[in-house]
Amino acid sequence: MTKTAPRSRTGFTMADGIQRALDTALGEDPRTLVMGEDVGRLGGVFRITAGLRDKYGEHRVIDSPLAEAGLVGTGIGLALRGFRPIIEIQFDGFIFPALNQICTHVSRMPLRVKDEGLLPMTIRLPTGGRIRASELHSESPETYFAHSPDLRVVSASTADTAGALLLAAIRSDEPFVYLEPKRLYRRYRVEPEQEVAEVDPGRARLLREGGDALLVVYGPMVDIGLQAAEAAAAEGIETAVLDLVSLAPLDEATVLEQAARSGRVVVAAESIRRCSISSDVVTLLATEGFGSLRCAPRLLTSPNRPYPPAHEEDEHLPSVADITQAIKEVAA
Amino acid sequence: MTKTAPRSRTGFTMADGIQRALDTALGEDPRTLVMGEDVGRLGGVFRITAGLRDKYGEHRVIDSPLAEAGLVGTGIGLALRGFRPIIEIQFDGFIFPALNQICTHVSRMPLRVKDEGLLPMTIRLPTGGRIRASELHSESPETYFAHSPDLRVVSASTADTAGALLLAAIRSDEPFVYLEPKRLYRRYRVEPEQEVAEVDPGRARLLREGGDALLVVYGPMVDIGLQAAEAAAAEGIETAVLDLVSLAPLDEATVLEQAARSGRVVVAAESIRRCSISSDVVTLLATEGFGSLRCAPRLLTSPNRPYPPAHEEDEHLPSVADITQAIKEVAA
Amino acid sequence: MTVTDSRPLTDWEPAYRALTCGRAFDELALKLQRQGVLDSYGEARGQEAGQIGTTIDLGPEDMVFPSYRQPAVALARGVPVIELLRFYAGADFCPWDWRKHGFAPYCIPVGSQVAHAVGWAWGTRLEGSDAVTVVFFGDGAASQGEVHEAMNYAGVFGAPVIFVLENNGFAISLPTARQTNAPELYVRAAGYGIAGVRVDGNDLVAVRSAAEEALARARAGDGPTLIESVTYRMGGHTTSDDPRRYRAPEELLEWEARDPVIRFRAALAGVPGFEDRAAEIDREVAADLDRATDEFLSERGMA
Amino acid sequence: MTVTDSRPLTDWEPAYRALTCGRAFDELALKLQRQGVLDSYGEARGQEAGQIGTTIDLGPEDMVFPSYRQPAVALARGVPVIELLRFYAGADFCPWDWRKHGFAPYCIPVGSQVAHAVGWAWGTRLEGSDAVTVVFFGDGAASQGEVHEAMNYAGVFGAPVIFVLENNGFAISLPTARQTNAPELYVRAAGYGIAGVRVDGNDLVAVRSAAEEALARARAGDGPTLIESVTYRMGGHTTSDDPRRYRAPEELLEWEARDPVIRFRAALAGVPGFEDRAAEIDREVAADLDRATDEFLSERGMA
Ligand SMILES: Cc1ncc(C[n+]2csc(CCOP(=O)(O)OP(=O)(O)O)c2C)c(N)n1
Ligand SMILES: Cc1ncc(C[n+]2csc(CCOP(=O)(O)OP(=O)(O)O)c2C)c(N)n1
Ligand SMILES: [Mg+2]
Ligand SMILES: [Mg+2]
Repeated sequence: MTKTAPRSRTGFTMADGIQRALDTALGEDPRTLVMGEDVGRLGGVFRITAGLRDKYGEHRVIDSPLAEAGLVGTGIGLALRGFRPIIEIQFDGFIFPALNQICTHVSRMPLRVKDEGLLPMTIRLPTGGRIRASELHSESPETYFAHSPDLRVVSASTADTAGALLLAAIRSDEPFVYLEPKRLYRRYRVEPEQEVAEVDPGRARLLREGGDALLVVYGPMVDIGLQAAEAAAAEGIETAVLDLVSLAPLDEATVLEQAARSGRVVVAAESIRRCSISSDVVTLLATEGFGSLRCAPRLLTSPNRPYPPAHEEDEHLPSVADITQAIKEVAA
Repeated sequence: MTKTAPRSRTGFTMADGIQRALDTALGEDPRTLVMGEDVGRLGGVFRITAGLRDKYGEHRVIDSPLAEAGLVGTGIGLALRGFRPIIEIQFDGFIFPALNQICTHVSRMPLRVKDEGLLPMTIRLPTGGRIRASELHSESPETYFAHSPDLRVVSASTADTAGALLLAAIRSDEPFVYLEPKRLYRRYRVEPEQEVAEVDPGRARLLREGGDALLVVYGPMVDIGLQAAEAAAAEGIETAVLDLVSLAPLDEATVLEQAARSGRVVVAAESIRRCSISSDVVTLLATEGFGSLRCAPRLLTSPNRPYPPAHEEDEHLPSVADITQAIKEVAA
Repeated sequence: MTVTDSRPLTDWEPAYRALTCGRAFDELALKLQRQGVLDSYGEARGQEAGQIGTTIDLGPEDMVFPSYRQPAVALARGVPVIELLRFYAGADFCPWDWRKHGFAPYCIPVGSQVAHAVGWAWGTRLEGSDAVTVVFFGDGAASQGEVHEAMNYAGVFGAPVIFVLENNGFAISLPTARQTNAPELYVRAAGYGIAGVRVDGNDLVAVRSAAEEALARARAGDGPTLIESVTYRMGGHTTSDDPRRYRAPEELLEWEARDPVIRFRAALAGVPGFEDRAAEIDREVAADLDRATDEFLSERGMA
Repeated sequence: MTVTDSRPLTDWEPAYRALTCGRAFDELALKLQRQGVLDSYGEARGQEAGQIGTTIDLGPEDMVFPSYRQPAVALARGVPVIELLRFYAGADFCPWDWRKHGFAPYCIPVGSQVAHAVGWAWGTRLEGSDAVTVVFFGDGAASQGEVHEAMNYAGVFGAPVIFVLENNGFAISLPTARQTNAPELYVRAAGYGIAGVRVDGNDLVAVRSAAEEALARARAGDGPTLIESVTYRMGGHTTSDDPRRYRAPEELLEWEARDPVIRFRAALAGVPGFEDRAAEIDREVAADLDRATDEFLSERGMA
């Protein structure tokens, strides 16, 4: 694992990996389109699509008007017609205007017409906080997607796999929501030879072995979680760290299997607690893995309050110290 | 309890109770407004607001254009100004266009300006299925609200309390979402003297005692759950039935206390399973009530698929038989 | 306007058949719903001319995105009667082969289908096809933000789409005059830099000629058109509705005098041979519906 | 247009002060952001005349709903400099007393504030007050469905609201010409049956006279007005933006020649005593900002 390794000067970042995946997708299938606000000439506010318009033209890398429902809605029409739109929503907090299209159509139309491959579209969404952004730029809206049936929701977490995960989503004929923890876009670098060529978008990934406890995380909590596991290891507690990767559906078998090893589980996420992915992990353990639990699972999330101003975000989110403490408590 | 009692000819229904609560609210405070699509002249598609426009005038019982974001958005503006809008959304499946206003403003504006009483508004929403309706008329969208911080979400369930619960929501200065299980609007009648005068909108309600198991339900699952409890009783299993009433926040103390009695818990709801209120109930038990659980909690929901055509809805939803069976299993 | 000025009668047969078939289906569905065989039905009576006039000249490669009140168009596009019946019976959300018929699934959240049509049309343009896409929505749906967004997208990308705004006077109970303060809705086209026109939606000939212009514009790559088709919903919103609660009976009488089926028959009356051919078509349509009804009832175990 | 034709100079002092103060704040905020004291700042340079011209004649009982780029208006409405700075520093989502100043919290989801303004204005009308509400949004926000819905509501309910559409040429990187195919945005007013007007947003005098008409209309109970204020965002979208990636430097030069502050000074130049009074005001504004900056920096532990 290179997650917490010192930054390297060569190598590539998560942003690079995502950008390359988009390039590959545009290159391999002329029906693939990249659409979104400012994705063309500007290259997106995070510069993820930089250069793609010049390479593929403005009909394939499309600057959309500022209207998210129209963006997803026209994307649906294009997908029905056989195109494969990859839609960038500019920030997590601006997905809400598109929820009618996502919840009533993207999530239902395939079953409505009994055609699973009806909507080969991917919605990319920068998510998560700790970047001192203004209001509604640090959200974790995964629940809104996960609670919408038949949508597949995955989250990137590491530079070495982000590209392959995105390509798997793009190449799938099912609609995917692909979450990009924006804090991690350029935080870590991995060497080219470390890039993972293929990722199963339905499988959780064990990032660290450890027999004393299991920590379940995803997205922007992955590097934090690995740091907590190291901190716990420094105190002699070996913690396995599982990255969910797929938030909907959950890779239930892997979660249950890993939880059974120690029977001591901590789940941590940036999202608020209520109706969260993390709550579902606990529910899974309680209903299907009850017999293997050796103590109450611990759930660390942000409180059921709106994401606060930048000055207060560190207190709002579970920290490395919080998670380390929880690991120590379950392993005690 | 009169829930499963034979229908009476006198007495009043849940629809009557809700209507009377609206009448009371309009009568007692001139700042209260009723707004929504077709709520005026038509009296609403469920006739809940019938007669109110004639009584209070078209400036207080307002037919809105067909635009849910505009409806909630202008409601916010009116509430800021000091009015107390009660907004009817016509059906559960049509809340999605309003989610941007609800999630980014109703749920955040009070904290944004540090004024808890900023938005004294109530959103009424008919929910739930088993009525052979067309697509998107039988949804259980409570998660979308509950996952939006600082929104209070309650569900009516019985005719004797629906009115008082609504009045409590309307009279509160916090924004409330009030869910109305539409199948129950006119299904049961209670006698006038049974009407409950006051309901605490934050408290779960024990509808039935029983020492062998606890069944946790809300909204449209309440009458079904009571029937299941009776069926189990016929086989000698005494099941306590707890109506959550408040879906966000949960009345955690009562849930934990009731669960601890038998340590054997079934949770049932119409909503899909993923990121659901019911999943949160299980999480609560697993994290805070772990020691008192005597077996794995059972969770009955609809599967993580879109609500199906009318012909298939009975199979989609947990039935009385399913719940009875689960009760027997946990109590075994 | 009379028909024969510009076209031979044979050219009008498809429109006549479609109109007749739409009206007959409406009556059938209403009857079956009253008998309890269908869960619910949204009546289209009175709106058939606007619906057929805007779509009868489409080819198989063209596409229609309906709202939920265009059975006449479904049938004209080849959707079998029994499949439409299965929809209203609550058996299936989209019983028809939408690609084959070029008739998209019905769409329940009002206005949300408009962007799909724009995306589809934009796709045809990216492909270099000259296919045209027609999308239906109502005066009520026109208030939805998503309709605004979709029309603006169409303008920006020059999508070959025809927006058919069926202004039938009501959104359930709300009259158009309280849906918006704008006396005419086609003027919104100017706000998107697209063409717009208002037409008497109960006059099939007038509608068809407006549609021809829009079709030509779209096929030529000159962008979208908004057609406001002014008509009247003669029935209830659906069979669960009771329009007597919100509209005066005289208003209905007025519009019955403008019944689009009667007007189209009148327009054709002078055409030599019309009566005979029409009687034949009427018989064929009736027989077709009878057959489908029998099959449907037996499938439901009711025959 | 010159100012003195219709009004004595004293009448223009508030506008002059507001314009000067807005520009000075913009420069200050930009500097503080570059120093790392503010997280991010959305520049308003070039838009001040449209903003001040539409709001300077409001009274304390009137209300302004901003988007997120109207610091000049906030200051003119009495919001203390330090409170604005706290916002951009990420300390607080709404540091000011929005009711007291009649200046609503900044609103991040573009266009979503427009309905709030309509509801508020509708409320004032229900109360029988003659207060007027002004709401700001951009050419990009104008594409949002919620803006359409809100303007339509305002038309239906005759809400006394002035919609100020600041067409500053860009939504981040997207030029207005690709935001919509409509060459002028004020024409959308007709689609809602409300008044609409287009004005040179860099000419304070012209803006103010358009606003006066809209204000009179609203106070008289004659409904809303859409004012399209044509202007230019001279800075980046925010301090995180790099406009050189998407616009030609010549374009900026062109608009610098139309700088609204310079133009307003020029319009006042012939007024006797103007130079002296202006110099006084300039000094007062600068002193005020200096004081606030010191206080702010010491509160941040940086002074
Ligand atoms: C988003 C949404 N809100 C509410 C409804 C409920 N509803 C169904 S049809 C209708 C009226 C539609 O009026 P209009 O668009 O004029 O079409 P018409 O029914 O007259 O054909 C309403 C309010 C809905 N289907 N979708
Ligand atoms: C719903 C929504 N989508 C996207 C954004 C991100 N965003 C912030 S400002 C902006 C451009 C707004 O342009 P315009 O409305 O013209 O206002 P201006 O910034 O030019 O003042 C965008 C896309 C947002 N804030 N809200
Ligand atoms: Mg209508
Ligand atoms: Mg702009």
